[in-house]
This record gives sequence, structure tokens and C-alpha cells, in this order.
Amino acid sequence: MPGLGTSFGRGAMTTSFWDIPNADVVVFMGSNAAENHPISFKWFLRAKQKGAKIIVVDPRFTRTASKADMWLPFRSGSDIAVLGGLINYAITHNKIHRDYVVKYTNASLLVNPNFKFEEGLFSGWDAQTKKYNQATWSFQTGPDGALLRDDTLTNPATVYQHIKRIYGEYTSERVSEISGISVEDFNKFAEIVTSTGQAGKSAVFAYAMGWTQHTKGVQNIRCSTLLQMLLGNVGVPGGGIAALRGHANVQGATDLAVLYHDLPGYLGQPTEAHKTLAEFLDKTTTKQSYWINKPKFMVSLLKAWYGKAATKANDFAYDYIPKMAGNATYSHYDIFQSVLDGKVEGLLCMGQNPAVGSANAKKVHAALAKLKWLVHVDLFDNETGEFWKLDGMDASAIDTEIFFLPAAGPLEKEGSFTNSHRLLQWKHKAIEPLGESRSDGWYINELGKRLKKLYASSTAAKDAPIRDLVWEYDHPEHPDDFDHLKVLKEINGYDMTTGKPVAGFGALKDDGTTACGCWIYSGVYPEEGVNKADARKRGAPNREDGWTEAKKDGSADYLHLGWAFAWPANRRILYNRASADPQGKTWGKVPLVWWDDAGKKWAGCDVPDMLPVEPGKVHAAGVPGDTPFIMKAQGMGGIWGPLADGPLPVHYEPVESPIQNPLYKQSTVPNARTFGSEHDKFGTTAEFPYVVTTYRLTEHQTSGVMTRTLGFLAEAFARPFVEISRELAQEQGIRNGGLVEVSSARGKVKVQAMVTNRVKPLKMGAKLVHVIGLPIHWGPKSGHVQGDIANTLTPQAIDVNVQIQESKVFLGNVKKA
Amino acid sequence: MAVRSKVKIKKFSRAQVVFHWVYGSSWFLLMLTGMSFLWRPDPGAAAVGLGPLLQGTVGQSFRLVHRVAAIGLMASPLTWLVGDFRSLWPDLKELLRFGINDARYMLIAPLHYTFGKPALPPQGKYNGGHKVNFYVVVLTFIGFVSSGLLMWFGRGAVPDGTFHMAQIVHSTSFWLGAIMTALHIYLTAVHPFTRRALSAMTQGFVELNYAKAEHKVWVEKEIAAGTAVLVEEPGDC
Amino acid sequence: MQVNRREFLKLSGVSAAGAAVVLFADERKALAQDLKEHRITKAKEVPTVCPHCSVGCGMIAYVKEGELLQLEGNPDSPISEGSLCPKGAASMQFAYDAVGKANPLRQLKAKYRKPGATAWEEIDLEKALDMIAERVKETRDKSFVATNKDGLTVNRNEGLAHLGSACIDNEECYLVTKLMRSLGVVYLEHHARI
Amino acid sequence: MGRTATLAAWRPDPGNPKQQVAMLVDTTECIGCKACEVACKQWNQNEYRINQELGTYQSHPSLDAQTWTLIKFIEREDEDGVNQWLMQKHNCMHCSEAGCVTACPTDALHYGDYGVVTLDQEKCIGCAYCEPACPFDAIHVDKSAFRQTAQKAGKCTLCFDRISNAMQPACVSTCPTDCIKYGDRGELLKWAYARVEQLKAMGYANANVYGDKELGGLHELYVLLEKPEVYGLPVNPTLSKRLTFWKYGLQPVGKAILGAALFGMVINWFAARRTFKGGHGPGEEAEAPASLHD
Repeated sequence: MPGLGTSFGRGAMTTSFWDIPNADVVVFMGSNAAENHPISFKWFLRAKQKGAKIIVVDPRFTRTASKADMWLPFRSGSDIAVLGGLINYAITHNKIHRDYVVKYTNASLLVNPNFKFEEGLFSGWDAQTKKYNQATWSFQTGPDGALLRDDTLTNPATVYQHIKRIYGEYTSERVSEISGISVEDFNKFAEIVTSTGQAGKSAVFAYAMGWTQHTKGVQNIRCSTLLQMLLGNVGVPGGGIAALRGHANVQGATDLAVLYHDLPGYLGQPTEAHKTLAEFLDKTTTKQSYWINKPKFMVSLLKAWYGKAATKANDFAYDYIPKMAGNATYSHYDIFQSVLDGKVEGLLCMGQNPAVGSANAKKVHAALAKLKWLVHVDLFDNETGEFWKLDGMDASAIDTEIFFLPAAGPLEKEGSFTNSHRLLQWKHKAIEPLGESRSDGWYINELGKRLKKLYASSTAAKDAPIRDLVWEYDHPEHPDDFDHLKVLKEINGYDMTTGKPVAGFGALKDDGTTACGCWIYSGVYPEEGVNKADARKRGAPNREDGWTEAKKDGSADYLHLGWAFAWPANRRILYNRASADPQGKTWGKVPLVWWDDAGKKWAGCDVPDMLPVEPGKVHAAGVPGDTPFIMKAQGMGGIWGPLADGPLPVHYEPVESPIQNPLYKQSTVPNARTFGSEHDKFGTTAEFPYVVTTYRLTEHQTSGVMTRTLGFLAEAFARPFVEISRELAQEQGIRNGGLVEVSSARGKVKVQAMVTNRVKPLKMGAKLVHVIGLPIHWGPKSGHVQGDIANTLTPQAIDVNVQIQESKVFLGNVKKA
Repeated sequence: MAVRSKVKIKKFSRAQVVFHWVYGSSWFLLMLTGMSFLWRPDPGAAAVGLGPLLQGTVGQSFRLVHRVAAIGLMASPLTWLVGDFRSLWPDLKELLRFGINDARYMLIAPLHYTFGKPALPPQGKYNGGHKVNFYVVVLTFIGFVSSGLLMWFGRGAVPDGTFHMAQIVHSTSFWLGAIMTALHIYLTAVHPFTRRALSAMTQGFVELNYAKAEHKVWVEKEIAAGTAVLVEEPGDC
Repeated sequence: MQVNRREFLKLSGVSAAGAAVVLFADERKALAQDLKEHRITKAKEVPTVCPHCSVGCGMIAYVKEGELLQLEGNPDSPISEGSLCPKGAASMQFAYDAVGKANPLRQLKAKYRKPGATAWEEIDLEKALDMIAERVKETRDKSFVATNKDGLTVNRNEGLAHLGSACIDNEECYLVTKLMRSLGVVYLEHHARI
Repeated sequence: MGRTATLAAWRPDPGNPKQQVAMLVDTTECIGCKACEVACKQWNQNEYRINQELGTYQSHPSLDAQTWTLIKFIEREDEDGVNQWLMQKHNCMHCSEAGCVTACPTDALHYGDYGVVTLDQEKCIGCAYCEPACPFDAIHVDKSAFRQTAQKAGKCTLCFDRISNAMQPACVSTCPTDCIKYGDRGELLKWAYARVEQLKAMGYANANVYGDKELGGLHELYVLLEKPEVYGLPVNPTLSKRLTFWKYGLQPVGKAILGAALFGMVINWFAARRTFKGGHGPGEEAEAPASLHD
């Protein structure tokens, strides 16, 4: 999320599937949509039918590649080198969309003169604390505090000149040496992509775990946002970045902040540096952007949680919320580390199978064994609930007390999911839950009720948050269900005095008179009994083969505004103001949003992502009428986007890499995090010569517990495998289908070998590097079909911004078993 | 008409009789359950043959009976082997020798059994017709068993061509066998003269004078060697 | 009317074979003149969304008298227009392998594992929830940090962690966040990171 | 034809059973996701069979009595060495001259309406004559079923129960990329040939339509990227010579000869009755009382 959030202001997919057919170029890099998001591929194919070029940049020839016009095998982990090469190509061949870059992005701002970037390190690096002091990354401001800028983009201090210099090193030859893509292929690829750097043309980048699961996951995404902004492809029809989320409700769970570092609606999580509510709001709000309304959203959240107990006097119960220790992170892998360190003793694990899905499985199993108690809620038995039965585990020596609660299946409960492009869709309950199973929400509701009972008698201050918690969600008719609609209404927000739902986040107040669980969802339940997530009015099909296409006169409802509810405020394409030139006239080949001079308002086929301000004027919030990124300071897209590991994405090698970084002395991400436990071992090319990547298949879902337990899917893909190139198989004497042992510094896995031409050795300069790949779906204990846990091999090397692990690239070896 | 007393000579041992009838009854069942599938529907044309009558459980029970009877057929030679091993070799030796005499018999027989002349050359225990019948039975036995087992167990395992060849062999064996069986039944049960040989396979004995007419060489040899077993069946006069 | 496979096929068989077949049928009557009732013609259509990946394909569950008969794509959904990928198409098997035949792998009873035990034992659901609530309280009270060394109220409970989930509904995620934050939990995570 | 889910689903004309219905698979847009395999089993309530072979993405080595459609994966390089991963949805082709219908002894398999080859599992006796008769290996008898009476043949029914109720076949309605089209055979053929022209223009020289003429015209049509043999599809297949000889050659000849033989016997009986009066042969000695006693 910080990748897209830092660049555009919101951490979400900028476009929607219905808009993809308007693209001229589709690039799959870090995603394999045909296999992992098959129905989204329908829309990418429709783009192809309308003449778009589909390019797949992937170490393997996947089913997506089988339908693409061009496949570029490349070494996983060198994404920023390739994207940096494209940026360099766009700049050197003058393919950038100049008006867009100057007016809509912060490319023309002047950067602090002391900013330097040498040998892979930005200025302000402190080797001891492994942190950057970001002071030198600031923008220059004039005496009146206004940001200095040079719209001719020639001043060497401009952001543009910095990226021109930094990415100047990413020549086609250097990119080929790092990534393994031949110079000729790379130039052909670059020519096609950068051809969209003009009004009326657009390219869309689709990514998923292929980009995120790296120690530079966030910077991979940032790099694509830089390229797309330079080419003017964000917010325009057929453009943007399609972040294809993995699970049904990744976007929803992230919006509602089941995350250590956030509160619902991306409000940020207080730390010890934010002593009071005011201090928190002041320090975490992006000035001169729509974010200046954050106090309304924060206070409404606190009112939703603690109701009458949250008053102006007690800072609206701000202290009830835990404050993170200044330098601590509490992410996924910190949980396992702190279990091993004896800090965490109890784990509530709901609908997740970290024993197979998380990196370095052996370490996860060791951590689970150290837990005092574990509550596991799932539909099926799986390796997390039964880690004590895994081989190599001595059950009698494991003192973890485990409660298994049967979860209701997807057809057995109602509720809403938020899909990849922020669409909240309501689900109805088809059948009663089987046996004694209950919905996950029911368990949380019951747990909450019991805790309130247990703490009812306590008068201690530390127990106030539970005593004052607003927690009445029992379903009026069904005792074994909770009131989903009541929760949705609370998420939408309501007026404290009348109890009536608010129409949208515009109606939220910071004086405690409104409550709202998640401001960006506000508008999904605008009136009593009106559930927009259940709205079912699709746009009329206007094509012979039955789907709805954008029309030149902007008349077609091809974004289906009447179907379900998209946050924020039902917008389907974010930053759609950018589809018009600074004066508000349509740029693209199909109109999206434009300035309706007669009506003096922004109009379009989508809900305009714009404040009601005329081009040329500046809105009270500080956002001028002629810039599209209303969540960014002065509405400017963030090409320059300071993050924990740098204001600009630069190529670093993965933690386990076959080569030293040819560009800089600093080979890997300087502040990537690794843990020191005995399980965290890292290998070198001497012992583990091959680059290994992991991935998913159409037929299965992450740890396979949701699919290997379904007969039709267990049969669709029954056997785990490792994909090996013919050349490597020749070298190792491995036969197709033969049993092999794949090993890394952290463990070994026995699977069948799939010798194929779909994986090829890569020529990186003079060096020949072999790539092998394993799917991650199999586990030894669950489902109709079993197999070794592929994540036994993956390292817990962590990205500093979002703490995601680098399971897409590490070093490994393969031998005949 | 009074029944004249008759002298009978023993032709077949009990084991051979049992073998004959086990084989015969199995064969008959096999024919019944197999042959009914020959009137297959002609796809596309209107005729649907016996197809509709053999559908579902009816057809399946036919197939079951066919399999049981097949086992019966395959097991039947055991009865002869176990029951009367001693007679096996001499009979086989004679059956397998097909001389000119037998050939001449085969040429004359159709006329002889229709018009009485010309006279048949003297025959042994097994005349030409018996021998030919034996050869056809053995041949079709091999055809049925080989193709039948293949169709039964090899289904799906053997290549399609082989399965079809098995069907052809099975079908050819059937037509050959059916025609020979029809002739065999006609001669032994319907033909006015040769039906008197039926007793050979019911009691194991056949009238002496019929035997003399049909199997002259065999009767004289038996009597000469004193191995003939004669029995007199009292008539009522 | 519980249709098992045989009856069902007979139904389809009847509609397929058309008019009574006589030994020498002359002309087969048109087969499908009258709508043959089959498994889902009179079933209630319950719209829902696929629980697997995040494309958000529409699904329709066909239910008759509380019994799940079929699950298909929802033709009205503008995202999927009636299609479903293999995972979506198999989602009926979360509950039923076939009509009336529950998926045997589904766990339908609360289970408890004593420390050191080598097997599960069954436990009453309400009792399990009580025990869980006690453990949460016990862990929270033991590891709670009300104020840090500078005296700032931090209300941090570092003894308890919560994992999950990107596979549960928005309403359930909201309740998780709301309850866990109120318990002072800072170790709060879900799939989005792995 | 394409995505007709949202418009009123196309429906064959109930009054005209001779109208030719067909399914067309545009393999150039098939992403091998196997949704059709799952949807087919889901609708027909078939059992799952876990028998994937080593070293391939293909879910089953071949169709079987419970698996009525299957995506075949072919990994290869085209002429100029570019990677190709061809996917072909394989199932019963509903031939106009069907080997299975020819071989079936009980009329369980016959040419149903709309050109669909219908199989009535009630009538099937499990003899499996249809298995080797099918040039596409698309019909099998369920050998694994325990009770003999459950051993029935199984094959794609073109979702006959659905199409006769104005619904799309299960695989057509679930296909994520709409590459399985369904509708009037003539129009699908027109669309297919137009698509082949389009593909040729895009540089796929070997693109072709399969199923137009084969075996009198299949009702499962294909737009293929490469020649049929690359996909393992038989090039202008014919029914096995042996099968047709067995049914149309051997059988009538056998009946004729048997008939003639029986007729011959009847004639012989009339003649023999006169020749062998009283059951005595001409060469028989007079009634000599060969007494046992002397």
C-alpha cells in the first residue's frame, strides 16, 4: 500500500477491470493473471481483442504468457533494473508526457541541495541505527514557505533531473546484464511501452505478489508508478496500476486495518511519539491535501469504538488505543520471532495457515510449538492447527494448548468482500452453517461479550477500553449469528444524536457528534435499510458479445456505477481528473472526467476524483483545480516519494543473489530486516547456485487448505512439482516426473521434477544463471492431496516499509532424490 | 408298434457324456445371451432392432449370464480329463487323423443322408463328420475364449484395434460355431436316421446295428478285440 | 424432491430419448418441447461473491428447502458475467461434495488439544469460548504495559497476537480490529503481508 | 455466441429437432484454467478422480467415465523456436457419424436432437463396445464402480438438459475468457472461419478450423493455432474399418449363411424322411438278434 499511497495518495488499485479494454499496452510484471485471477484475464483479453499489445515479463512462461504477444524471461529480483531501464528509455528517447509530468507530478519541484545519491546510498544514512535521516530529502521552499519549482525541468535540483541522472545508468546493456533480458528484446519492449507516453494512448501495469514479495517490494511498485506518471498513464482510461490482490478480502482487511501499523481508513497507528490526539493528527497528516479532514475521521472512529465514553475531555478516549513503541515493529514475522523470544504467549489465528503460507516454515513451526495457547478458527484441519503432528515434531514435548473452532463456509454467512478494485459487494447467506460451525465474526462477537463480562467488575484504568467498548452485535433473530448489517452501518458511520447513517464522509464531524468505523467506506450504507454494497444495477451491454464498452461520447455506463459500492465515494477509477488536461478538457481517446463549464462542476462517466474547484483556482484544502492527486500535497503525483529506504526506487540485489550488484557498492537494500534466530540461515551461490522463485497456480489458493480440500480442485492439480529448464535437467541428469530434492539454506523439499522449455537459463552478461520455481500450495497434513511445504525453503528477509518477506527470489539447489 | 429288443454297444464313457452336456449347455446359454445382441440398432436409420429390449438391467443380466456360462464352457474339458483320462488319448488320436476315407465320407455324406446312396465308406468310431465337428468346436473354442477373455478383461487396456479384432474373432467363431451346432443338432435329434445316435450321448450306448452301419470298422475292431461292451435292452415282445 | 443421480439422469434421459422408442421408431418427436424440470428450475437463487481470489466474481447458489443444489456464476455480475474459474466453480464443495453429500473433510465440532497430547479431544463450544476468554484475559493482564518509562499511557498488550484474515468479511475484519485494539493488541496482522 | 450470459441465453428451436447445435472452442483464447472441467463435474454431479500423471499440468491422462471434459496441455516450440503452450478442451465431439452409436448394441447411445449424441445411462449395459469405437477416446465405462450394475458409460451430453431449458452448457457459462462458444452450428462455423482469417492476419499461418467436415461434421468445433496432429487430434478420422466390417460386413453374412444352412436342413429333412423310413438306413443289416448269450 505505501507504494501506491506514497505516489498517488491512496494504497489501492487505481483502475478497475472494466476500464482495462481501453488500454493500448498491457504489461504483466509480477503478476500471472491468467492463472491467479482468471476472470480478470477476460478483461485483459478484451483489451487484446481491441488491438492492445500484451507483454509478460516473468521468469516462467506461464499460462498468461501463452496468450501474450511477447514474453520476456528475466531474473526474478531485478524488477527495478528493468523498470529503471524503461524510465531511462522514456527520458532519453523523449517519450514522456511532458504536460502531465510538469502539471500533475512533483517532478518540477526543487530538492534540497544537500541531497546526494552515491554507490547505492542516499544522503542521511546512519550505518549504526540502519536508518535514513530524511532531512536532506525535503523540497526547497521559498521565503513564504511555498515550494520552489522549475517547470522547464532543466534546473539540476529538480526531481526530474535527479531521476534523469540516477536512471541514466540503467542503459539497455546494463539492464540486460542484471536481468538476463537480451538488449534487443529489451529495446523492443521499451519502444512498445513508452509509445504510450502521449495523450490518447495508455498502458496498464498489472502486478501482484511477484512485485510485493521482495525486500524491495514497495519500491518495485513505486518504480512502476514513476514510469506510469512519466508516461501520463495514471487516471486515464486504460491506464493505471492494477494491483491484483491475492485473497477475496485482502483489500477489505487492509482497509479495515487488521494490521499492526494502521487504523481503519489508513489513519495510521499512534506511537509513543504521538502523546496526544492533537499531536498524532498534526504529525501524521499530509498538509495541503484532502487529508486535512483527518481529525473528523479519527474522532468519528473513536466515537464508533467507545461511544459516550469518548469525550472531548478525555481526548475522545485516544489513550484507549495502544501506542506502539517508537522503534518496534509488530508485523507478521515479528510475531513468530517474539513467540520464540517468549514475549507473545497467546495467538488467535483465524482463517489463515501460516505453517504453510509463511516464509521459513520450520521457524514458524518452532514458534507455534513455543506458544502457551493457540486458538485456530478454520473450516478444515490444517498444518497450523496440527503443527504438533508434523514429522520432526515431538507432540509430547509440545505444551501448546490448542482450541480448534469450526468456521462456517463462504455460502453459510452473509457479509461483504472488497475486491481488487475497491468494490464492496454484498453476499447473501445461502444455507445454514454446517454442524456446529459458526462465522468468524460470531466467534469475535462472543469473545468480546465474554471479555466485557470478565472485566465488568474491574475498575482499573487499563481495563477501561474494554468496559467502555461499544459491543452490541447480537443478531435479533439468529442466536448463532451476529448482525452483519449493524456492523456495516457502524462502518459507514452514523449521527450520534439521531442514530441515522451519514450519507458520506463529507458529513463526518470532529466534535464527537458523528461516529464512523472506516471513513473511506462511508456512503456504503447511506440511509437506514439502503445497502449500496447490494446494489445490482449494471450498465447496459452495448456490444454484440454482451459486455459494456466505453464510448467516445462518454455516454456508456461502462464502469457500472449502479453495481455495488466502491470506496471512496463509489469512484471506480482513481485520479480520474488526470484523464483531462489542466484546463479540464478530455485528453484520452474516450472521455472519463471533464470540466463541465456550463454546470461549473466536474462531470464524467465516473464519480470525479476531484474537489469542487475550477481549473486554475485553489480549493480551501490547498488542492488546486488543475491537479488530480487530491490526497497528495497540492494534488501533485509523488514521483519523489520519501520512504524508509529512499525517496526513489533504485536497483538492489535480493538478500540471496547470484551476483554482486553491478550498479552500486551497496549491493542489497541497506535497511532490509532479517532476524537472528537459529532458523534464519542464508546461503551463498557456492552451496546454492540456482535462483529459486515460488508462485501460485489457478487450481489452488495459497496454502491449499481452501482448495486441496475440495475434491474437484484436488483432482485438477494433484501433484506438487518443481519446474526446471531442460538444460538444468540435462546437467543434473533429472528426468521429467522424477523425484528430486530441492534445498535452500533453510531446509529441503522432495517433489517431482517438471522438466520444461517454459523455464530457461538466463544469460546475465557473461554469467549463465539457472532459474527454478515451486508452487506453494501443498502441505503434508490437509486436504485430499498432500505434499511437502515449499515455504520451508523461503527466507524471512523483510522489506522495511511493509515487512513483507522475499519469497519470490532466493538461492537454492536441486538434485536427484 | 411294439419295441423290438435291441442290442447296444457302449460308445462313450460317462465322463465324456458329462463333458458333452456341460459344454453343450454352456454353449447354448452363451449363444442365447450373445446372439440377441446381433440385431443391433442401425444408427441413423429407423430400425432399432432388439436394442430397446436389451437395455439396462436386462442387458446387464444377459452379460452376467454370458460370463458365468463362459466359465462353464472353459471349465468343461476338465470333466473329460478328470473323469476319463484313459480314453482321452485314443479318441484324440483317431479324431486328429483325417484320412482319405474321411474326405470321401465328407463328399458322400450330404447325398447319402438325403438320398441314401451312394454308400458311405466304412468309418471308425468317429466318422468324417464327427471329426470336422470336432475341429470346428476346437477352433471356435479357441476363438471364443481368446477373444472373449480379451474383451472381458482387456477392455480399455488393449489398443482399440485389438479390441475390434477380438470382436471380429468372437463374431466369426460364433457364426462358424452356430452353423455347425445347427447341423449337429439337426443330425443328432431331427434327421430320421442319424437321430438314433442320440442315445450315444444320453446313455453312452448306441444300437449295435446302427453302429455297424455307421461305424463298421470300429464295431468289428471292438468285437474282435473283445473290448466291446454289449448290453441288451429287453423290448416288450 | 431430492433428486439423486439416477433419477436425475432418467429425467435427462427421458428428455434426451424423447418419444417412447418403439422397435422401429419412425420419427423422433422433438425432444425439448416442454421444459423438463430439472434440479434447479424451481430452486431459490441466492446471490453471493466468490471466496477465493479478489476479482469479486458474482455467484448464484441454488437452494431448495434449505438444501444446496447447485452453484454457478451470476450472469448479471458485470465483472464475471456468469463465468467462474475452477476455484469458484468448485466452491459448492466447501459444504457439499455432491448434492446431499457433505464434504467429509469439513470440521463441524469444536476440538481441544491438551498440552503434550497426541490427539484432539472434542469440547463443548460454549465451554471452549469461556476457556479462550479466560486465557485472553490472563495473558493480557500478565503482559499489559499501561504506561511507558516516561509515564506516557501506552495501553500496550504484547503478550497476545492475532493473525487473520484476508478471507473473512469486512464486518468480521472490523470487529477483529475493534476488539483487538481495545485489548491493547499491537501484534495484529493478516495475509496481506505474506 | 460469445458472452450470451447477460443477454437472453440462446436456445435451440424446440420445434425443429433437426437444427444443428454446436460448441466452438477458440483454443487461441483458452487459458487452460480447467474451470470447464470443474463446472462439468459440478453440474453432472460426477465424482472426482485424482489420477494426475507426473510432469504435466494436465489434470487427467485421459477422459474417463466420470471426467467428461479435459484440458490437454501441449508444451512445444513453433517453427521459429518461440515458446508455445497449446491448450485444447477435449471431450465428446458429438460426431454426425459416431463410432460409439455404431457400436452400441442397446440403443443407449443414439443420435438425439440438435445433432447431439445422447447417452442414456439407464439403458447402458456397460459392455464398453463404445470405448474402442470412438476415434477421440471420449467415452469410457466406469470400471472402478463396485457393483457391476453401476458400471455405465459416461460422456459429455452437451448439457442436453440445460440447453433444452434455455440455459447454456455448464462449461460455456463458466468459461472465464468466453472461448467456449455455443449456438447454431452454421453461424459458429462462419465465426470460426472469420476468426481463422483474423489469426492468419496476425501471423498465425497454421490457424485452422477443426470439426467442420470430420466424420460427417462434428458438433464440437475448434479454432486451432496449429495443425490438428500437433494437438493429437486425428486428421480426417474415419470409423475403424474393423468396427464397420464387424457390424455391416460379418453380421449380415453370418446371418445369411446360417439362414441358408437352416433352410438346407429343412430340405434335407423332407428328403431324408422318405429315404430312411422307420429310421433304418439302406446299409443296415436285417434285424439279426446278436444275442449276448452265445
